[in-house]
Amino acid sequence: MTLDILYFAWLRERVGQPRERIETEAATIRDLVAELAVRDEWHAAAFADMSAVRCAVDQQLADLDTQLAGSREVAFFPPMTGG
Amino acid sequence: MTLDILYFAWLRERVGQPRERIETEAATIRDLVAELAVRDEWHAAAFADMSAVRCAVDQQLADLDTQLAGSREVAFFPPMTGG
Amino acid sequence: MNARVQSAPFDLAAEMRGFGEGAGAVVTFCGIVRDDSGRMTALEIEHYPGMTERALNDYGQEAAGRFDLTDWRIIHRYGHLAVGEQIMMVATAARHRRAAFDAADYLMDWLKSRAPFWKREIAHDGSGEWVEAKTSDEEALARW
Amino acid sequence: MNARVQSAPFDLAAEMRGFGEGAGAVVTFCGIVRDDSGRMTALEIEHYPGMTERALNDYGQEAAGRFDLTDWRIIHRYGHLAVGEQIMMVATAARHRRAAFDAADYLMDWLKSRAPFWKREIAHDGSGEWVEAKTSDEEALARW
Repeated sequence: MTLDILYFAWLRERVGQPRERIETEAATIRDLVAELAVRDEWHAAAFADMSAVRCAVDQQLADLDTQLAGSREVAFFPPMTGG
Repeated sequence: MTLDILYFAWLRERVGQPRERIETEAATIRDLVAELAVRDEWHAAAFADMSAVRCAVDQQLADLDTQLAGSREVAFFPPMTGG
Repeated sequence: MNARVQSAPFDLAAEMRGFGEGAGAVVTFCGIVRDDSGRMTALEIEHYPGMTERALNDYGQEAAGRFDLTDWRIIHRYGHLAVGEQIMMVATAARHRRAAFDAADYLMDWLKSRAPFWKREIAHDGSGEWVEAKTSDEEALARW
Repeated sequence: MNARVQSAPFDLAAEMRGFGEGAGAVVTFCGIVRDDSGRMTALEIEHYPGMTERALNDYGQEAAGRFDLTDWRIIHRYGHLAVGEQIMMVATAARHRRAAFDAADYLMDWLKSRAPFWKREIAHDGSGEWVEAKTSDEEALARW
């Protein structure tokens, strides 16, 4: 499947780009992170500490076990600091 | 001593006047209430249930044991309903 | 940093202009005459001239110290207020959100039970009935 | 009954005009950029276009149901905001005071930890540092 991957805040800075389009067969976010983390050193740095990473699937907050089937957009970002 | 006695809300209605000036030797609010309550049937009705009466001495909230020495104004009223 | 007691309407929007500059958090509360029973057309609010404004200023200053407020304002009306009219407002400014929220909440609890106002509900036929103080308001005050 | 995400300033006073008509209680919260460290000149706020406005609307509607609100509004800014500028506001209207207070407090807890915004503090020398999420904000959310 084709997925748009979005990065925000310091994850965007570590990866070095705000978004990328990838082909993947990952079943869950956890699988997807495992794939992305080994792409290069920048991705590795972004995903080094998953306790500091939050994610959304198709613009809804999700967790590592969320299934990706049928999804189009996955975003990774630090804990939010709104308000 | 000379005291101005003020009444508000339904206490004012029961007594039939918003204020009166009296001469008294009452030491506390409790003594003063005992004096006022026997003045006439209107005062008696106003002070019939002291659990529903609040008071202030010289515009500061007070209670039945508050001393009156040196005071000039005592107000009686129902529990407040501000806000 | 002041309290006002007045019969005239106030403009919440105008009161908020410039309020709390330099703070991190501003909270406002505004109370509006509401007809819960379906029989009411207005409130008549009696107060204790002389005592009221001073009591509100005392409560405001107390809250300012307790919650480290950078600014506060209390306005409370009296007289004849039709359903839909604004009765009163409280505004608090502080460095942090929690303090601004708590101070506004605290001031409202004080005003409900310790500010010398008495409300009478005026019905469609012109008759009036004094509003009784609520036990829940007294309990709310005991939280602090 | 709506949420807006914008870079432009908003006018709290103008937003409050006509808000909450028919309610008994209106609460507003306004957050302002504050320099706690003495080194900061501005915040830069990044957000997730597409997700942000929908998330805020979802939280607002959830709060409206939970607290029986008669009206609510959320405005949150993004981009470069100098110290002293307003960041965001929440307004809630309900029949009763407790519901209006609680709903505003609840929405703030959601916005702090669940709205897709990320803040960077810009120092006098132009350097920037991401603001870390606070454990206390996460704990505040667990109250509800």
